[in-house]
Amino acid sequence: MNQMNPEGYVTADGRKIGPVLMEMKNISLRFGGVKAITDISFDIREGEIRAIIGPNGAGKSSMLNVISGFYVPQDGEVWFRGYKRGPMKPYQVARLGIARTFQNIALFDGMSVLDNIMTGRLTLMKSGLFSQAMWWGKAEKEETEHREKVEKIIDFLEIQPIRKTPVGRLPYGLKKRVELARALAAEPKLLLLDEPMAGMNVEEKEDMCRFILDVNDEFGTTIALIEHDMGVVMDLSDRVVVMDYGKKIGDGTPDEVRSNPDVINAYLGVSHD
Amino acid sequence: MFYREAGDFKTSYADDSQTFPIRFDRLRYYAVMAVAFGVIPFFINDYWANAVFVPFLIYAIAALGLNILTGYCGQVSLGTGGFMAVGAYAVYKLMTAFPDVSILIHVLLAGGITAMVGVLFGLPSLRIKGFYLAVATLAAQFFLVWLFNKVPWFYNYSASGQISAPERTILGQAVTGANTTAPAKYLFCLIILVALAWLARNLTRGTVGRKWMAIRDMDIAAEIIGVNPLTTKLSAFAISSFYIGVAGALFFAVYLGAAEVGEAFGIQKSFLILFMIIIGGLGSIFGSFAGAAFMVLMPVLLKNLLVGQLGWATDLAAHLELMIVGALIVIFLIAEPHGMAQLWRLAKEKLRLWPFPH
Amino acid sequence: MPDQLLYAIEAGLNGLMAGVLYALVALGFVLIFKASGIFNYAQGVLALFAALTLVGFQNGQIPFAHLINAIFGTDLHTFGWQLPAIVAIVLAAGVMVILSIIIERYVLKHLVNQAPIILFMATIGLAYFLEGLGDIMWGADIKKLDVGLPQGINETIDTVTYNAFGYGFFIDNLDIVASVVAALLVISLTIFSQYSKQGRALRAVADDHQAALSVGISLRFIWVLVWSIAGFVALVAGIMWGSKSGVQFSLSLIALKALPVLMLGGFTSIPGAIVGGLIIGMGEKLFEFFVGPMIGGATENWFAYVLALLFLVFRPQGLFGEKIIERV
Amino acid sequence: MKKTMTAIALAMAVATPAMADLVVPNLSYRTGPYAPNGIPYADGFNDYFTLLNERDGGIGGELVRVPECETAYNTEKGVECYESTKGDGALVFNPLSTGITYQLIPKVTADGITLYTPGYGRTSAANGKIFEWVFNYPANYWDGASVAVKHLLDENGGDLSGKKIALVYHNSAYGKEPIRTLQELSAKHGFELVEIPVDHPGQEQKSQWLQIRRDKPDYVLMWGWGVMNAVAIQEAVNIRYPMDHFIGVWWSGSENDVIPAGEGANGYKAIGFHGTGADYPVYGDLKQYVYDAGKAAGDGSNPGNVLYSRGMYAAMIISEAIRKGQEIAGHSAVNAAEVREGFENLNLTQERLTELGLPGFAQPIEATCADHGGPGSAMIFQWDAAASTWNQASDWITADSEVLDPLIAEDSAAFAAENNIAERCN
Repeated sequence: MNQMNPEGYVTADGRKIGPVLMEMKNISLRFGGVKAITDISFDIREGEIRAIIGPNGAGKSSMLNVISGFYVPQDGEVWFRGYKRGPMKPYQVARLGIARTFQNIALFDGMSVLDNIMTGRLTLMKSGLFSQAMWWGKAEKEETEHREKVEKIIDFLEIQPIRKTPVGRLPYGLKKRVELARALAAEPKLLLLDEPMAGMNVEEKEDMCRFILDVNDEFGTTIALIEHDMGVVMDLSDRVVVMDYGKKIGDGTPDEVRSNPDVINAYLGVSHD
Repeated sequence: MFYREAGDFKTSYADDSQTFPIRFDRLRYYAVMAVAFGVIPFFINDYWANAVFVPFLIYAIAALGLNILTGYCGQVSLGTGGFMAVGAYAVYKLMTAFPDVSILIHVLLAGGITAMVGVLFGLPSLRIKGFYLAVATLAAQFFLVWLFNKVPWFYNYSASGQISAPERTILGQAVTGANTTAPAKYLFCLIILVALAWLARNLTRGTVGRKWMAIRDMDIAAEIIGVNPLTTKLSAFAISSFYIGVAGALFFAVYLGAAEVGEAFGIQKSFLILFMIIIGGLGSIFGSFAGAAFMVLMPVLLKNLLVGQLGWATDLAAHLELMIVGALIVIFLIAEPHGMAQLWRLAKEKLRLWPFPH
Repeated sequence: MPDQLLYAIEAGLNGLMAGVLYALVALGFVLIFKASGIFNYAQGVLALFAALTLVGFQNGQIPFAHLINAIFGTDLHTFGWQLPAIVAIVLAAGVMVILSIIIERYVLKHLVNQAPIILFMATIGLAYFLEGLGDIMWGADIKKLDVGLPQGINETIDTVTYNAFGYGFFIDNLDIVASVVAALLVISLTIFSQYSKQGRALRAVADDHQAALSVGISLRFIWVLVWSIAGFVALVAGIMWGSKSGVQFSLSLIALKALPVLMLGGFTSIPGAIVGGLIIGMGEKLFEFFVGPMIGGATENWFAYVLALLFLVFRPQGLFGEKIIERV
Repeated sequence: MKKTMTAIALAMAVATPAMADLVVPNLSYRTGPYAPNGIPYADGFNDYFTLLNERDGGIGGELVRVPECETAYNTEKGVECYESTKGDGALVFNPLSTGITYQLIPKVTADGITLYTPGYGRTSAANGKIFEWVFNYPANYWDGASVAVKHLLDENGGDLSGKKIALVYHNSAYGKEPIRTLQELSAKHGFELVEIPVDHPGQEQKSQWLQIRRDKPDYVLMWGWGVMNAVAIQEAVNIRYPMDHFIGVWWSGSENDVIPAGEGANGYKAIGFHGTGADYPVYGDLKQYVYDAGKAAGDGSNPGNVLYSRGMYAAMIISEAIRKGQEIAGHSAVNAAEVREGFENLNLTQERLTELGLPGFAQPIEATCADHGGPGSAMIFQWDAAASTWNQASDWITADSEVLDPLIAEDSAAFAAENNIAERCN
C-alpha cells in the first residue's frame, strides 16, 4: 500500500503527500470512570486531508481536543514533526503550529471580523508591551505587516464587505467562514476542523468544501477534520479514521473504509444522517 | 451632513487603524484638547477645580484602569478602592521618604507598586471566574484597607493614622498641599490623564488589546488559539492596577490632601468606579470619560438643583439624590446596556444621515 | 479542660450561631440566583427596607411624612397607634411582596436576557434606590426594633457548662432564637420547593429556563415568587439583626457578610449556603480568637473573604460543586 | 456635555444669593451610616442660630445665614461643601467629622478661614502656636481619655495599679486617637491597657465582647461612633458587664446609643463637656421663637438630647466668637480674619452663660494666642434608663496636662516640620 511509504505518496488526483506530520500512539482518555477514547493510534501526513468519522458519542471531538492539547490523555503519546509532545498547555500547542475551528463557533463576539482574524496571528506577533503602548517603531510596523497578511486571507475567503462588522451580527454560515479565516491566519502546519459543515445548507456546504480544498491546495496546509456528513467526507479526504464507542474500527482510504465490515456494522447498527 | 465618513478614504493600513479614522472626529478631538489645555486653566477657580474638574480627571484615570481589566479583559473587580489605597499610601511613603524627588516620579512609582500588588491579587483569576472572582477581589479590598489601617509604618506612626500630603512642586508650581492653585491642580491631573488615555488607546487597539478581548469573549477558545491566559490576565491586572494606583495617588495627594484609608478608599469607591465604566460603556475609552463625568457631575448638579434652586432640606435632597442615582442606573441599563459610549455611537450614526434620514 | 480550649469552643459555638445568620442572608442570594441568574446585591438593602417598614408599621409612622411636610407645610408624624408585632410582620411581608411585583414589572422584565454583569449592576442601582426610598419613607434616624425576642445570656447553658467545666459558656438567647428560626425557614423552604407545585416550577426554572417555559411555567410569576421569598428572608434577617443593633443604615451592610458564604458554598446551592455560613461564622470567630490578638485584631471583615478565596483557588468548584469539565 | 456644563453653570449662578449676612455653613450629615448622630447635632446648630436671628435680629445686628450642606460623613462631599460654601463668604467651618477636619486644616490655613472642632478633629490643634486657624476648645480626645482615667482614679481612691482597663474603639483615625494618651497614662498610673478594635460599621462585635467576658477588665472605655455604640452597649448588657464600669467618650454617649438596649443600659456612663436636657432657660426662648413659630430644623424630636445640646454648644461658641470679633473690629459686618480674632480672644464666663440662658451649661473658656484647646475639662454623665435622662455623675474634671502637653507639643511640632510652619505667639 503506497500510503505506508514513509516518504509519502501521490494521491489519485496527483497531489503529493509528504511524510508523517503527527502521530497518535495508543491514546486513551477517561473522564472519571467514563472511557472516552480507548487505545487509539493513527497518523496524519503532511499535505493530507485526514478525516475522523463516527457516530454520535464515538469520541471524535475528544480526539480532536487531545490533538489540540485541550485534553491531556491518561495514556499514550502524541508525536508532532518527529518529536514527542510533552505535557503542554493548549496555547503552547497553538504555538507549535496547530490551529483549529470549533463545532459550536467560538468567535470573539465583542470584536470585529478583522480583529477576530488578527487574533489568529497572535502567536506570530512579537512586539513588546512598551512599544505597543507607545505605538511607534516595531509595534506599528508589525501591525501593518500582519494586517497585509490578514487582508490576503480575507480576500481568499471572500469576506471583504464584512471586515469591520462585529462578529455577533453575522449569520451562521459567515461566522463559520470567519472562524476558518482566524485559524488560517495563524499559518498553521496542521489545521483542525471540528464539523466544519454542521448546520449548513447545501450551498454553504459546497462553499465550505471548496474553501477546504483550496486551502489544502494553495497553502499546502495539512488538514484533519471531523465530520458527520459521510458523503462530504468521502469526497474530501485522502484517508479516514473511523471511531465507534471510543475505539478505532477502521482506517484507510475512503474506498477501503467504505468496504470495511466493522464500519458498515457500526453505521448500520446506529441511525445516522 | 455634519458628520460624514463618505469620501474619507484610507490609502494605508496604518491610516485605517489610527485612533480617529474619521476626519470630523479628529477635528473635534483637537478642539476638546484646545479647550482643555488652552481655555479652562484660565477660568478655573477653586470650586470648579475641587468639586468638578479634579475629581472628574482622577476618576477618569481610575475608570480607564478598571475598564482595561473589566471592560477589555472581562475580569470583574471590586477591589478598586483597595488598589487606590495602595497608590495613595505608596505615594505618601515616597513623598515623605524622598522629598527631593519629583512628585511626578513618585506618582508613577506609586502606580508601579500598585501594579505589583494588583498582579498578586490577580493570580487567583486563573482559577476563579465570573462573580466568584468579583467577590474574591473583595478580599483585596478588605484586606488592604485593614492593612493600611493596622500597620503604623504606612502612616508614618502618626497619632491618628491619617496621612496628609506635604507640599510638592513641579517647575516651581505647587501641585500638592494647601497652596496649590486651581489651574496647577487641574493641569497636573489633566496631563497625566491625557498621557494615560493615549497609552490605553494604543494598548487596546493592538496585540495586547486583542488578547484581552479574546480572553473576555471566550477564554477557552482564546487559549486554544494561542493566548496565554496567565500572562494575559496578569498583564491586564498589572496595567489596570497601574492606572488605579496613579488615580489613588492623585486622589490623595492632589485632590483630598489628607486621607484615612477606610473612609476614602472603602468599598463604596470600588462600586462607584464600576458604575462609571458600566454607565459609560464597558470596553470603551470614551466610555470611561463619559461615565466618570456622569457620576461626578450628576450629584453636584442634583444638589445644586434641589437644595440651591428649590430650597429643599438637605436630607430630603440627599435621599432623593440616592433614589434618582439608583433609578437612573436602572433606566440606563434598561435603555442602553452598553452604556453612554453606545448611545454616542448611535447618535453619530443618526447625525451621519442628518438631515436626510432615509 | 484547659481554659484556652474552653474559650475556643465558646468562640466557635458563637461563630456557629453567627454563621446561621450569615447563611440566612446568603439564602436570599441563592434563591434569586438559582431562579433568575441574578446576583442580587440589593439583598442587604432589602433587609434594611423590610426592617424599617416593620418598625414603621409597629409605631404607626406615617410614610413619607418628612416629604409631605416639606411640600405641604404640614406637621405629620404618626398615626398614633401601636400595632402588635405579629400584625406588623405580616404587613411588612405584604409590602415585600408588593415590592417584588414592582421590581419584576419595572426592572427585571426589561432586562431579560442581559449579561449577568448588567443584571448585577441593575441590582446595585436598585439598592441605591431602595436605600433612598427607605430613608425618605421612614426617616434616617436609628429605630428600636422590638418584636419580643429574648436577648441576653442563656442562663441554662451558662450554669450547665459552669458546673461541667468550671467556665460558663456565653450563648446569646437571640442567637439561639435566630438559629431556630433560620433552621425552620430552611426546612420549610426545602419542603416548599420539593413538594409544592410552585416549588417544582421553581426548580424547573433553575434547571433550564427554556425547557421550563416550554412546559408552560410563567417565568414572571416565578420571579415575583422568588423575590417575595427573598424579601421575606430579608425581613427575618432584618428582624434578627435589627433587634440587636436597632434599625439604621448599617443594617444593609450585612450583605457583605454573606458574599464569602456564597463563594464557599456556591451561588446555586442551598446546602452550600448553610454549610458555608457555618464554616465562615466559626472560622472568623476562631481566627479572631487565635490569630487576632497577634496581628492587632479586627480581622473579621477580611478573614472570611481570604478564607473563601484560598478555598476556591484550591477547589474552584466550591463546597458541593462537581468537578468542572470544560468543553469547547 | 457642553449643554450639561451650561446647565450646571446656570444652576450654580442662580444658587448664589447676595452676600451681606454673616455666613456660618453647617456641614451636616443627615444621611449615610452616621445620620442618626448627625441629625440632632445639625438641628441644635441650626435652631440656635435661628433663635439669634428671630429674637435678637442676628449677632450685633447682622443676620446669620446658615447654609446647610450634606456631607454624609464623606470626605469628598466635604470638599465639595467646603468649596461651595467658601465662595459664599463663610466665616467658620464646623464639619463634625475628624476625617474632613484633617483635610480642611491645610485648606483653611491657606484660605484664612477659621475651623472650629469642639471635641473632635486634630487634637494637637490645641496648640495655637502652630495651628493659627484651628480651634478645638473646650476639650479634645486626649482630654477625654485623661478625664475618664481621672474619674476612675477618684473611684478607686487614687490608685489604679494592677487594674485592667479595656479600650473598645472604632478602628479608624478617630478611634485610635486616645491610644497614645492611654498608653502614657497606663505607664504613669500602673494600670494594664487592653486595646480592642471594632471595624466599621460595628454591627457585629461578638468576638470583642467574648474577649471582654474572658479577660474581665475592671473597666471598659469606649471610643465609638454610630451603630457601633448601640451594639457595644447591647453586647455589654448581654454579657452582664457592670454598666457603671463602662464609660464612653462624648461621641458614645447619646440617647441613640443607650435606648436600643432598653433597661439594661441603666447605669452606663459617658463623658460630656456640656450640659444636657431641656431645662435651661434658653429653651423657653427657643420654644417661643423657634419651635412654636414652626421654624425648627428637622422633625422637632431632638431638643434637649445630648447631640442636640452639642450642636447648640458649637453654635453658641461660634456666635460668641463672632460677637467678640465684632467688638474687636469695631464693626458688625466682620470678615473671616476678624472672626478668627474673636475666637482667639474669646472669654466665655459663667456670667455670660447665664445671660445666654445656659447657666452651668459649660466650662468658662479663656482662649489665648497659644491656647486653642481650652480648659480640657469634662464631667461624667450616667444614664437613667427608667427616666430616660442623663444624670450628672461627677463634677467637672480637668485633664492631666502634665501628660498631655508634651504629647500635643510633639504632634504639633511634627505637623509644623512637615509643613514648614514657624511658631507664632512668641
